[in-house]
Amino acid sequence: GTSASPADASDPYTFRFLPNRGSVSPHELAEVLGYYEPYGIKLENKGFAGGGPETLFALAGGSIDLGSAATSAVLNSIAGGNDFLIAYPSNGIKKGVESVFYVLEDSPIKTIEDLKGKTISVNTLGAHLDYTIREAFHQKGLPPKSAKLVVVPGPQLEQTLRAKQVDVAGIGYWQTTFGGQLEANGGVRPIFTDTDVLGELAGGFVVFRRDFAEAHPKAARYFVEGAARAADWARENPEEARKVVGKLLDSRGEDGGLAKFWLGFGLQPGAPITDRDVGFWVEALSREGTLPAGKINVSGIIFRPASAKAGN
Amino acid sequence: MSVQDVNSTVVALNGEEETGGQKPLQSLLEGAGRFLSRYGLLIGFLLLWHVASIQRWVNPSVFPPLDDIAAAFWRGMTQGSLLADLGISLQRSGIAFVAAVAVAVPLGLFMGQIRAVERALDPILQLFRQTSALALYPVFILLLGLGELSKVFVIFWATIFPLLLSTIGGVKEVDPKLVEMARVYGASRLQVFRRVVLPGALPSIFVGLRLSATMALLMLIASEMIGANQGLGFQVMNAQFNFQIPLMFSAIFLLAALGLAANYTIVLLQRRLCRWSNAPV
Amino acid sequence: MSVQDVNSTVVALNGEEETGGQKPLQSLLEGAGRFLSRYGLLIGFLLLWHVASIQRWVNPSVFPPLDDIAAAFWRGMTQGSLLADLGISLQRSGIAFVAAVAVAVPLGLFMGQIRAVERALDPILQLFRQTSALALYPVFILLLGLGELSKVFVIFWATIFPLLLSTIGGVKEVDPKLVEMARVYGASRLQVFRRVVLPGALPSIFVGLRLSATMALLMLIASEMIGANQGLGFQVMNAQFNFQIPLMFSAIFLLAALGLAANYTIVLLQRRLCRWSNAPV
Amino acid sequence: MTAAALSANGSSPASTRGEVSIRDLSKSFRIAGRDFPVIRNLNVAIGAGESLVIVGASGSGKTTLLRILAGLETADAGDVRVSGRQVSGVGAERAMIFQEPRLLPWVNVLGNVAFGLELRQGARKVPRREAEAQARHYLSLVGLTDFADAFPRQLSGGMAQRVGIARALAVQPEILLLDEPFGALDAMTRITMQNELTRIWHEEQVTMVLVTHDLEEAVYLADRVLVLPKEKHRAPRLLDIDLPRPRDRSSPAFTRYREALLQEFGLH
Amino acid sequence: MTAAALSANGSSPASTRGEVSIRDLSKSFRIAGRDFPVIRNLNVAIGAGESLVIVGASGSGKTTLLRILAGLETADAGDVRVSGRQVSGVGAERAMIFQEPRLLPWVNVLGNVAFGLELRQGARKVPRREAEAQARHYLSLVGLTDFADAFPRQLSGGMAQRVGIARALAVQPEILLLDEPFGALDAMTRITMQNELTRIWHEEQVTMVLVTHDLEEAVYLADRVLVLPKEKHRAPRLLDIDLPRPRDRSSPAFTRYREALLQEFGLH
Ligand SMILES: Nc1ncnc2c1ncn2[C@@H]1O[C@H](COP(=O)(O)OP(=O)(O)OP(=O)(O)O)[C@@H](O)[C@H]1O
Ligand SMILES: Nc1ncnc2c1ncn2[C@@H]1O[C@H](COP(=O)(O)OP(=O)(O)OP(=O)(O)O)[C@@H](O)[C@H]1O
Ligand SMILES: O=C([O-])O
Ligand SMILES: [Mg+2]
Ligand SMILES: [Mg+2]
Repeated sequence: GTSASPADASDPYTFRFLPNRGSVSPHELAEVLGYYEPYGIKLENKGFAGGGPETLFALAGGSIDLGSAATSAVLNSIAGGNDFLIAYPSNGIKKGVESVFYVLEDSPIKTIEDLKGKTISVNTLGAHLDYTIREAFHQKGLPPKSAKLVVVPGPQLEQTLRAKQVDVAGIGYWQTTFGGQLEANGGVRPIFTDTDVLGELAGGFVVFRRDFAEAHPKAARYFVEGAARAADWARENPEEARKVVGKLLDSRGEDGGLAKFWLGFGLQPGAPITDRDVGFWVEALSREGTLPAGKINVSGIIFRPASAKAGN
Repeated sequence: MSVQDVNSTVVALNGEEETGGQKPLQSLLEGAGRFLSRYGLLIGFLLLWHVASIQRWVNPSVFPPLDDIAAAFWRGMTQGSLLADLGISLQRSGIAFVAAVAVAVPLGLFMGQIRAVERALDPILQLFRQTSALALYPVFILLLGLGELSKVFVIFWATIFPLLLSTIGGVKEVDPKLVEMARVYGASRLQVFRRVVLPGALPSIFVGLRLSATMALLMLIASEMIGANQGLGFQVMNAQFNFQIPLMFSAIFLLAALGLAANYTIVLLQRRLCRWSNAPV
Repeated sequence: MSVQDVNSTVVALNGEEETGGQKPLQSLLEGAGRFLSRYGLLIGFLLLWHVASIQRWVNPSVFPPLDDIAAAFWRGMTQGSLLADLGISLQRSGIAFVAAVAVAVPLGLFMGQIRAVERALDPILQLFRQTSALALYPVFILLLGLGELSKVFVIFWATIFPLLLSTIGGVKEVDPKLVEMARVYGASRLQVFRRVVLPGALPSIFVGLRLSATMALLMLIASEMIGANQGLGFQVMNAQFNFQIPLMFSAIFLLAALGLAANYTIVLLQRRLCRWSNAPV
Repeated sequence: MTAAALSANGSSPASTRGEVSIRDLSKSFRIAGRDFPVIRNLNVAIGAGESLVIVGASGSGKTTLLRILAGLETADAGDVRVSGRQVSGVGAERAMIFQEPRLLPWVNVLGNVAFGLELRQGARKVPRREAEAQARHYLSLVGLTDFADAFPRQLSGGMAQRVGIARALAVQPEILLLDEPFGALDAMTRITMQNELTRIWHEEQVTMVLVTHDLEEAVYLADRVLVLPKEKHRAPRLLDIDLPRPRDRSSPAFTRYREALLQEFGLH
Repeated sequence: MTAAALSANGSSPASTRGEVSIRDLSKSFRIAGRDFPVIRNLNVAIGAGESLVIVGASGSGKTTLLRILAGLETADAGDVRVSGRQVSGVGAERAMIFQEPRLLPWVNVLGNVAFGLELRQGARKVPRREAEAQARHYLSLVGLTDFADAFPRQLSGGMAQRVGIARALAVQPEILLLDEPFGALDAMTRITMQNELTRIWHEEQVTMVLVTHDLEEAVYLADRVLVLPKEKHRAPRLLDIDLPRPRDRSSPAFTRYREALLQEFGLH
């Protein structure tokens, strides 16, 4: 098959990266599972990022070797002049691994139509949850700004919902630790999820600098392949995966107990990059005017391990 | 023309008298010199930025050229929400600043004058002062909710302390001989405050006002990180989160411009109020 | 016993003399009174917190009872990383603070004295001052990387301005008559600085030092939000993220304690250096 | 205006108002770890409307004594009463001219003169207009009409001192405490001011305690002169000046008093 | 110590050192929108080692003139030279005693007296020890040995003034500018200080410009007296004091000079 054998391991490399609090990435799992060992690939944790885009700044400055952010931020960063390559989707949504919009049990809100004029918390505007809500309204024939969105960081999601400071808490698929905690404490019910609205879609990407990928094609390839393998393994062995993720969180100084709420990466087998994963966002951002039409040549920004191999 | 030539010869000869024909150019040059001596560094900095970005000495996706920022600013003002953001942010900072002034100046005058009050209040105020508004989010949200109140309070919290400390410091630097004089002339505590302590502490209070006004604007970013969907601080973080760097810098520059305007206003006010002094402010 | 009784009668009679048997109790009471008048409010605040938490007047998951916090603190210190966090954070704040002092005080003395320098530097410094370190993360990360440098610089950036403004303000309040005197006695510019301007500006500089020391500690939270995996600021946000509220408050209180200690040290230093003044600091 | 104030003064209970009594007064200061006695066991009674002039070497405690009378300094021991009440702080019935001008730098000359008047509240409140008019009156008295709008930093030393004098006179106190009020004035201005002060003292029957280094001034102004010794083991001395007013500075009796004072100082 | 300084002075080029020349000097101030002329067309030449005393009414421009000589104020017009060089700022060869003491509040008395000496750098640098010894010498001269460790706020007005005098004398300048240096001193201390000043002036051959309101002091100290008029249309007048030294204050000639000065003021 396409996977390399340890014999090809001629490009040992230590990838510096910034993990995001409360979430793990396939490549972290791959390292724990020992997939990188034969190739001399290591990961070096440089500390937590405050959010995905910060990893992109650090990547641009050369402080780390891989960034990881929501698709919209990745595309904007490339449009802004960064020569980044999309390596693989770090997570995605599908049934069971999805963002959920919760209300309190006794809330009068039952359907998407009831959201009109209500306050919904999201992690940030202009990104995944924001678009999910717009799309939901669009499908019901409502204007895109029918509800009031406010930004609430993860740790305050439950508190603000229960204190009725917001009507609806939107909890991203990448924030399942908060969602799990919320459900475990009871008294809430879901209204809808992002897969109801968007179908299956990648959520964010791991990216390299192009010059790095060109300088270390093999290391980059083994990195991506190992991550894809780890994602497949996690999908096939969810119980074991939760245990490993728990340990991983513990080792990062986080609460490993929260791993029991972990749902998986939500990726397709082999963690492929589909046209829709990128295309959906190119269209959405162009419509908004934030991304000038034609600024992004989708095929030119995707790292292809196969071609890297061909380059050898 | 020939008359002017004669005039300018006269000027060249005695080197002091200035006559009609020469004046505009000369005063223009002088004005330009003054302007450059004041704003030269700033202009140089902006030029350096622009050139560094265009020449790719720095990463232009993080340091966009100034025209990109200007374009994003224009779009943000005309089509986007920057104008509304400006309005709401001004309101938040303004209310917080006014509240901070209303509390800190009287409290500071009081604490600076009356040792017992200072002794009693100092420990708890110091404790509060040492506590980051950012760290106390959960507490603020719990107690004050997600609305305007908590945002204004976060700003207020950070804004009050520089002013309070400066005011107390200013009061302690007031010449005790003047306070004695006022007391001998029968001034009540309040009159000593108003007529001696307050004017004497004014220069320090103004330093505090400038620090606090800046703080009120800087804290917009922290305060609008939660429960917000508009405001300049929100725009900065949101644009950063979505990697819309030109928009981010538009909002940052707008915030900085507000800060400069506030600073300038306070300095003007100080010049007016402290006209008796011949020290340049 | 009977001797003591006689003594205490004497005390009761003349009401002034104090004798052996009575003294310890009385001075104990006085000491307690002084202590309460100073720390009463603080103790009251903590008590209120504790009772409110136990009685569930407030949500105890956000305001945990103080013994929970103490327990988390103890665990953090003995088994957890709080001690190491303390060390690294002290180092970051310390370096930034020292750097800020080393830059701001000479620069402030300079700018306060020499009008041309102030005119030239003021606009760009004002612009920088108005720009939040939080907003400039991307820039700092790009230019300074993810290591200690960017963390220290973020703190430095926010720390320098209160000190700079206070120093400039202090210089301008120095009695111009004393400066004149020194000049008449042949003092060089540097000597006027050292012997007149610096001591005269000291009270204001100390206000700036206190503001800046606090700022250096407050900014730990912001600076350790990125690329950090230890430090007290990191612990605050990390514990908040992981719902470890008692641990979060442990770190917050530890930060506040550092701030109080820094403040106290600076006040002591000021008392030493300004012994000539009879104004209580 | 002054006439009205005079009659107000005149209708007060005569017995203690304006009287000053100092009994067994002692005061010392601690300087660089050593105790310096400044006043030791002083006893003086000053009658209402009397003029007591204090002379003494530099550092002999003249200013300290005035400050104790003003209520700005507390005695270590002894009893000080003004208008029958024990002194326990400042009081509006006493006004003081300090050894330095102590003008408010942020108020112009007129405002500085009006300062004491403008402070008055309640029943004693003086309307702004009237305060200003009165201030102008006293400003002209000290010869500074032209400088009403100047700020203190624009004044010469003697001009600043005169503003301080005008400020004190303007409040028309029961007891006027003056610490070297004419020290920075030239001979001519000084004589004018001495005459003005004598006139006001007489018209308003104010009790006056004045410190000076000018012995001629002491003899010219005093009912009695208090000589404070520099060596604290020597007792303070009181000298009655038994001369009719207006006094003639060149009269032999005047000169005799002056020489007697000089002798107190060990001169001549 | 003073002897060494004396010989150092003696070996300097005699022609211009210590000389002061004032030609066509004019100065006015703007106060509250009006121009006040203070000095108009003044011409004076002061010889090296001469003692010029300035008298004049309060506000007549005495301090302003001293400040121009010190280089603290710039003239509107005219030419001012000290030791042959045009004055364009302060210079270490001139020391000034200000009308107020201007002591550094954060330095003790000894430190204040040593201030000028400690400032010296380079070749003129005085070792710390020596500066302190010299300061102690001048402190004892003004009678304040006991107060070396006191801080300025602990001094009486006259004591502070004497510290200022000691500070100026300690630097042994070529030109000594004194603005009412003894104004706050009692008669006895004043006479002691006048004698000390005369001795130092004589020993160190310093040029002295002194402002006073005490006409006796003027006659006692001056080679010439400059009388500044208050009305600016009147010309300043110079009076030679042709008396041998040491001068006898009670001699008829002394009294005549004093009365001549009084007449200049319109008194007598
Ligand atoms: N800085 C200044 N700004 C404006 N006017 C000033 C300033 N200094 C002095 N004057 C004015 O100049 C005049 C002369 O002042 P100067 O101090 O020289 O007087 P003087 O002769 O020393 O008086 P005195 O004996 O009272 O000290 C005064 O009218 C004063 O108001
Ligand atoms: N606040 C103070 N702290 C310490 N010592 C003081 C203080 N005020 C005055 N003294 C001391 O008390 C003594 C008397 O001072 P005071 O000011 O009463 O003298 P004075 O008679 O007014 O002298 P002068 O004529 O010089 O003004 C001096 O030795 C002085 O050092
Ligand atoms: O913020 C998002 O990752 O969509
Ligand atoms: Mg005195
Ligand atoms: Mg003068």
